[in-house]
Amino acid sequence: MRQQEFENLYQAKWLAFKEQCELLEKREPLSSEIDFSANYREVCHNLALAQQRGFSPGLVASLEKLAARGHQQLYKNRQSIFGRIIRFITQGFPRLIRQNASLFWLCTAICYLPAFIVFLIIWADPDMAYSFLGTDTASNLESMYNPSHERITENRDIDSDFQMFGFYLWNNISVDLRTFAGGMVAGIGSLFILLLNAVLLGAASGHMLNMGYEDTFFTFVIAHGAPELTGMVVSAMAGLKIGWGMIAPGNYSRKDALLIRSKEGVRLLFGAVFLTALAAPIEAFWSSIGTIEPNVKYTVGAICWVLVFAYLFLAGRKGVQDGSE
Amino acid sequence: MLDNTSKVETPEGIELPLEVAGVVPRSMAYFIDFLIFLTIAYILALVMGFLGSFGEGLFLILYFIIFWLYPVIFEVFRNGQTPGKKAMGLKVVHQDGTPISLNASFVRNILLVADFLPFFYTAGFISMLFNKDFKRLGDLAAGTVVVYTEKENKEDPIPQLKPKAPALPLSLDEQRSILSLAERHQQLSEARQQELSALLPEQLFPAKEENQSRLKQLHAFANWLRGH
Amino acid sequence: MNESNDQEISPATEPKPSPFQVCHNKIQAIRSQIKKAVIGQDNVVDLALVSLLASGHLLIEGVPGLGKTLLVKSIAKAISGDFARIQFTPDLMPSDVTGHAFFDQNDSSFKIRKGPAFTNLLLADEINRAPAKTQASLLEVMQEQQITIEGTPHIIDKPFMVLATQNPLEQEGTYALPEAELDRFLLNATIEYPDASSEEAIVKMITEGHVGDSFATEQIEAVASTKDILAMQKVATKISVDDSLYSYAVRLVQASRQWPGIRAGAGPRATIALIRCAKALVLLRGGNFVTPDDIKQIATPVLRHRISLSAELEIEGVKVTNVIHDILEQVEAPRG
Amino acid sequence: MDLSKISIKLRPRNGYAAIDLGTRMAQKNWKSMFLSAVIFTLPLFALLIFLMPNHPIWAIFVVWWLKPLWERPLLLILSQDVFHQRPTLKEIILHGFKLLFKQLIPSITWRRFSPTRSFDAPVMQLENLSGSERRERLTALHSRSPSSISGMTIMMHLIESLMAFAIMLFILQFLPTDDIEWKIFLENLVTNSGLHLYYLLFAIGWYLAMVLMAPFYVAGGFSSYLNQRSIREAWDLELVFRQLAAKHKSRSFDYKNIIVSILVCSFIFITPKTYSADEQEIDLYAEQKSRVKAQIENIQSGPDYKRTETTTELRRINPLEPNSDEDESEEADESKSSSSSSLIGKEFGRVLSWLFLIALIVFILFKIPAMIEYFQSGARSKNEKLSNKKKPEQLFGLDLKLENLPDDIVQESKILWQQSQHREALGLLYRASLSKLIHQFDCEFEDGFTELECLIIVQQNQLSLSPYFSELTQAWRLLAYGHKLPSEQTFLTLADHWSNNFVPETSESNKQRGVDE
Repeated sequence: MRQQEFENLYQAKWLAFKEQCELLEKREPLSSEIDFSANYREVCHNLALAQQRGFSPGLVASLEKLAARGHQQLYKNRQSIFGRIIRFITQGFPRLIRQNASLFWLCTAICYLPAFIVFLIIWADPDMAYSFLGTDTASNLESMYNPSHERITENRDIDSDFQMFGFYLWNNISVDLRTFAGGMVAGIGSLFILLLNAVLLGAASGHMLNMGYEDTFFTFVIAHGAPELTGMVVSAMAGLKIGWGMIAPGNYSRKDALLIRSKEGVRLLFGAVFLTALAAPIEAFWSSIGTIEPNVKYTVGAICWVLVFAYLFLAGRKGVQDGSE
Repeated sequence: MLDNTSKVETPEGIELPLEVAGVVPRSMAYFIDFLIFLTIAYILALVMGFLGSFGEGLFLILYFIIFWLYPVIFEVFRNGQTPGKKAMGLKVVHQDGTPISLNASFVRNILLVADFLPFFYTAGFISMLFNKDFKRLGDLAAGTVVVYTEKENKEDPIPQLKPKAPALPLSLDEQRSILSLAERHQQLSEARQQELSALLPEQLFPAKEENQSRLKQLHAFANWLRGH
Repeated sequence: MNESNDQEISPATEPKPSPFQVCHNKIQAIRSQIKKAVIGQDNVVDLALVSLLASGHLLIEGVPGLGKTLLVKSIAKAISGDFARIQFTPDLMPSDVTGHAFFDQNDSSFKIRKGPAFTNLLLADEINRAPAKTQASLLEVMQEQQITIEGTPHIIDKPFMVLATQNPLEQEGTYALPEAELDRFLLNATIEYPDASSEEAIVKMITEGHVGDSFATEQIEAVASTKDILAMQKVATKISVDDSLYSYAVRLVQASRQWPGIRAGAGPRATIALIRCAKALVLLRGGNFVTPDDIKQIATPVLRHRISLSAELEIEGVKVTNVIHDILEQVEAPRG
Repeated sequence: MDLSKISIKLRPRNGYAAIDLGTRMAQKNWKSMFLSAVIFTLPLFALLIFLMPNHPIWAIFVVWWLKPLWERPLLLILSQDVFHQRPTLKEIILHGFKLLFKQLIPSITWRRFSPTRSFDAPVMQLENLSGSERRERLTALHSRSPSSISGMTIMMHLIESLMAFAIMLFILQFLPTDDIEWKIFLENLVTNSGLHLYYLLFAIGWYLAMVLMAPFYVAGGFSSYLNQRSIREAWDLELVFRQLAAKHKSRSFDYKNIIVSILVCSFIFITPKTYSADEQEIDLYAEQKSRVKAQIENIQSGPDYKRTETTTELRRINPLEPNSDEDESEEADESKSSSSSSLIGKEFGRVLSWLFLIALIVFILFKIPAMIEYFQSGARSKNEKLSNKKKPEQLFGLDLKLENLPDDIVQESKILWQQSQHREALGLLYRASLSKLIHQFDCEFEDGFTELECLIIVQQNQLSLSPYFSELTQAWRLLAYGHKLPSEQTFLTLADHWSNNFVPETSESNKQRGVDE
C-alpha cells in the first residue's frame, strides 16, 4: 500500500482518535460506544507500518505524536489521590513500618542511644553541656526553660501560638524532607541529621536536668515529642532506604536499586511528614500552655507516646489492600 | 547515532520517541518558576504582614506549601507542567512515557535539595550534563524525564505533480529524503533545492524528460512515492 | 451469587427434547464432571461455564492456591480441549505468551514456535505481575483471537477462553491493568475459601491416598468435545430475551454511570455482556428464556470490574459489590 | 570512513533540542575535549598565577577572555567526531595551535561578547570565511534563527558562575579557617579587602567550572549551527543525496574533504535574494542586541549575585541547625511580630487564630465518630446511609396505584383476553395483585425486586394467597419472558380465583388465612 492510499484509508480514524484524546485530556468522558484502547492499538499498528514502510517523516511524526497522546491517556493513573492518602494513613503506613520493623528499630536506636549517652555524659559532667550545645544554645535554653521566665508562668497569646504552629510545621517538615534528601549522599546525610538531632536532644535534656529546669522542659517536650521524634526517625529510615540502595544495590544495577528504594522511601517519607504535621499543632497549642499541672502534662505526654506506637503497630492489621502504591 | 531522543517501547510494541530536554531549557524553566515563587511569596508576605503573629504563622504554612509543593501540585494536576515548564514547552513524564504520578513528582522535587548540593545546584547541573537523558538526581531517583511537549507539526503538503517513478531503486532512507525535500519545499530557497537535486546521480532521472527540471522530477517522484 | 430457587420454580420445559434441553443436559454433565475435582467452588465453576458458553474471558480475583489450575484443567478435560497455564512474572516477555519465529538450521527456514496462547483454555496466573507489555500482548490475543508472529496472523482454535487471575494482596511489583482494558473480560469472579463441608471433602479426597491434582483430574471423563462447545455457544445466543429485559439491562448499566459514589460506570459493552451472560446462565440452568432474575444474578460479576468508586466511598471502605447490590435493589425490575 | 556512519542524527529540530543534541555530543567527546581545554589553558593559567601571585583574579580573567581561542580545538574535535574521526592528541595540539591565530584580533575584541559566539565559530573555523563573506554568511544563518542560542550563552554563563562559586565554597568548607562564614567572605571579595587565598580559591573554582562547561558550550553552538543549516539548507538531505550519488558513480568518491566541501559549497543559495533588505536590519538589530546582551553578560559573570544569595540563605536554615533550636527563633519571631504589625491587624489575627483552633477542634470532634465507624464496620454504614437516601417514596414506576386500576379487574382482564390481548390481560391480573399486596397486605417490595423476589416476600409473610400468587407469577413469567401463552383454561381459573384471594377487604382476608385453593 502506498502512503496516500494508507492515509486515505485511515485518516478518518486518526482524526476521530485525536478528538477522543482531546476529550480525555480535558478530563471529559468519552461517548460510551468508543473503544479507546482498541483505537489506540490500531494507531500503534499504523505507526509501526508507517515506520517500516518508510512513509514520509511528516506522517510518521504525526502518527508518533498521536500514539504518544493515546499512550498518555491509556496509562494514566486514575486512582483518586485523596482516597489513597487516607487509606495510606489508616493502613498503608503502619504496615509499611511493620514491614521495615528492623530498620525502624535500628533508626530508633541510632536516635535514642546517642541521645541517652550524651545525656549521661552531661549528667555526670555538667560542663560538657557547653561543648555539646555551644554556649549560645545552652544559655538560650536556660532562659527559655527557666521556671521563673514569664512565658512559662503565663499563657501565650493564641495568635503567637498560631504563629509558632506555622513555624513548627514549616521547620520540622523541612527537616524531614532534608533528612530524606540526605539519603542521596549514600545515606550519610540522613544519618548525620538524625545523629545531630539526637545529640542535641540528649544534651538539652541533660543540661536542663542539671539546671533543675526539668519540669518546664519535659512538660514542654513530652507530648509533641512522640509524633515528632518518631517522624524524624521515620524520615531517617526513608533516607537510609535510598542510601542503602546506593551502597548495596543487590541484584539490581545501582540506578535501578536507587529507583526501587526511593519508591519505598518516599512512602515512608509521606508517613514521616504526616507524623510531623501531627506534632505541630500539639506543640503549638498544647505544649505551650504553661499553667497546666506538670502531672497532667506528663500523663497526656505518656498517652501520646502510647498512641503513636499503638498506631504504628496495630493500625491496619485488618483490611485487604494498601492503597499507597 | 547520537540523538537527543530516548526511545520508549510501549506495551503495544511500538517505539515512542521521548525528546528529552537538556540543561539549558530546564534551567530557564526553573528560573521562571523561581521568579513566580518569589512573587507569590512576596505577595503572601505583604498580605500576611497585616495579620500580626497569626499572619506570620499562616505565612510560614503557606510558604512551606508553596516552597515544597509548588512544583508537585503543578506537575500532578497540570499534566506534568509547572508554569515555567509550560513557558518553555516542557513537561515531566515517567521514563516509560506515562504521565507522572504523585509519588514520582514528590520524589523528584524533594530531591531538589540533593541536587542543590554542595551549593547552587552544582550536583544537579553536573548530573544533567553528563546523563544521557539529562536527568538530575531527583529524576534518577524518581524515574522521570523532562521532555518537550510535541508541537503541532502538521504535515506539509507536497507540490502536486503527475507521479513518476524514479529510474533507480531507492532505499527507505533515500525515499524518505526525497519525500522530505518535497515536504520542505516552502522553507528552502528555490536555488538551494535546485542545487540539492543537482547532487543526485544522472541515472536516477529518466533520460527522455530532460525538459523538466530535476527538482520538478524529484517532486514527481515524491508524488509517486506517496502514491498519488 | 449462588443458585437461587429459580430452578425449583422455573416452569417445566416442553416434553420433547429441545436443543436447549440437549445443551442443558450436556453442560450439566460437564458441570458434574468438573465438580468431581473442584470441590466447594460452585460459584466459580458456574461463572467459568457461563463465560465459556458466552465465549468470553473470565477474570478471577482471590487468594492464590485455591485450585484455579485444577479448575481450568478440569474444564479442559471435560470438554476434551487443550489447556495451558502461564505464570506471569516480571520478566515474562510477550513472545513467551504468543510464541516466536526461529531459524531452523536443518532445513534453513524460519519456523514458528507457537506460544502457550495457542490453546483452548488459557490460565494466565497473576497477570498483574507482568509488565504492561506482556499484559498487552495477552489482551490483544483475547481481543483479536489471533496472534501475529513475524507479520503472519495465526488464528487460534475456538473455543478460546482466558482465565486470568489477579493478585489483590501483593501491591509491590504489580502493574495494574489499565482501566480501559479490564473491559475485555466478560466476567469477574472472586474465588473464596471453601466452606467447612467442602473443605472436609477435599481433605478426605487428598488423605485417602490421592495426592495432588492428577487424581482429581483423572477421574474426569471427557463428556463433550470442543465442537460441542462451539455448538452450545451458538445455541446460547438463541435463548429468547424479552424486550423489557433489554431495557432492564440498559437501565442497570446506565444507573451505574449516574449512581452517586461511582466515578466511572460501566460502558455499553457491559450491557451486551449482561445479556450474553444471562443467556448462557439460562442455558446452564436449563431454561429457554431469560428472566430478570438471571440478569440480576449475573450483574455483579459482569459489572464488578467495570465500575470504579469515587474517592469518598473508597475512603469509607465501601466495596463495589455493595454499590452494585444497591443498584440492583433500586433499579426497577421489569414487572407486569 | 563512510558517510553513512555520520555519528549524529540530523533532522530539523527546535532550537533548544538542537542544543541538547550538542550536550549529547559533548558527553561523548567530553574526555578529549576536557583534556585539550586543560592542555591549552592550564599552562597559561599557571604561568599567570606564577607571575602575579597577588592577583589571581586577573589570571583567571585573562583565561576567561581568551575563551574564543582555546575553544577552537574543542570545536575541531567535535567536527571530526561527526564523521567518526578521532584525532589523536598530537594532531589536536598541532592543529589547535594553527587555529589559535586565525582571525585572532576580532575574535578576542569586538566579537568576544557576541551572544552567539559558539554558534558563529564554525563559520569562521570550519568554513574558513572572513570579512564580508563571513558577515553575509552569518546574516543568512541568523535570519529567523531561534533565540535559544543567545539563551544558551546566558544560561551556560550563569551555570558556569554558579559552579565557580559552588566549587569555591565547597573547598572553603574543608579549610580550617576560624571564620568560614561565606557571606563575610563575599563582602570581602566585593569590597576588595579580603585575603588573597579567597581570590585564589575563586580563581580555581572559576577555572574548573570553565573547563568543565566549555565542551558543552562549544557543542551546543556547533549543533545549533548544524541544525540551522539543516533547517535553512536541508543539510541532512544533502548528506543522503551525496551518498546516493556516490553509490552510483563509477569512480570512488572523495571522502577526504567531505566536511569542508559540504560545509562550504552552498552558502549563496541559502535564502531568496528578496530577503536581503530585511536581513540588513536584522543584522543591525542583532548587533545592537548583542551589545546589550554583552553588557548583561558582563554583569552576570561578575561575582555579585544578590538573588542567588537569598535563596541559599532560605535553603540553609536547618540542615546544620536542626529543629531543637526552635526556641531561639521563637523569640526572634516574637520580637519581630510585635514591632511589625498594626494593632487592628493583630486583633484580627487573634480572632482568626481562635477561629482556626475552634475549627480544628470541631473538625476533629466531627470526624471522630466517622473514624470509629470506619474502623468498626466501615463499608456497611455508609452504604446504608446511601441506600436510605436513595429509597424513593413512590413505590413502583409501574402503574400500580389503586386508583389507576380498573374497578373490576377480573372482568376487565377477561375482556382483554377475549380481545386476544393476552399479555395485557394476564399483566393486569398480575399488576393488580401486586398493587393489592402492597396496599392491603403491607408487603414491602423494593423497586428492584423481580417477580420471583416478590413471590418470596409473599411466601415469607405466610399470606394465605401465596399458592395462588405463585401460580399467577409462574404463568405471568412464562408469558412475559418465555412468550408462552397459558391455556385458556389456566387463565380463566386464575381470573376466577383472583377475586377470591384479593377482593375481600383486609379484615376478611385475614380471616381467610389458611383457606387453601
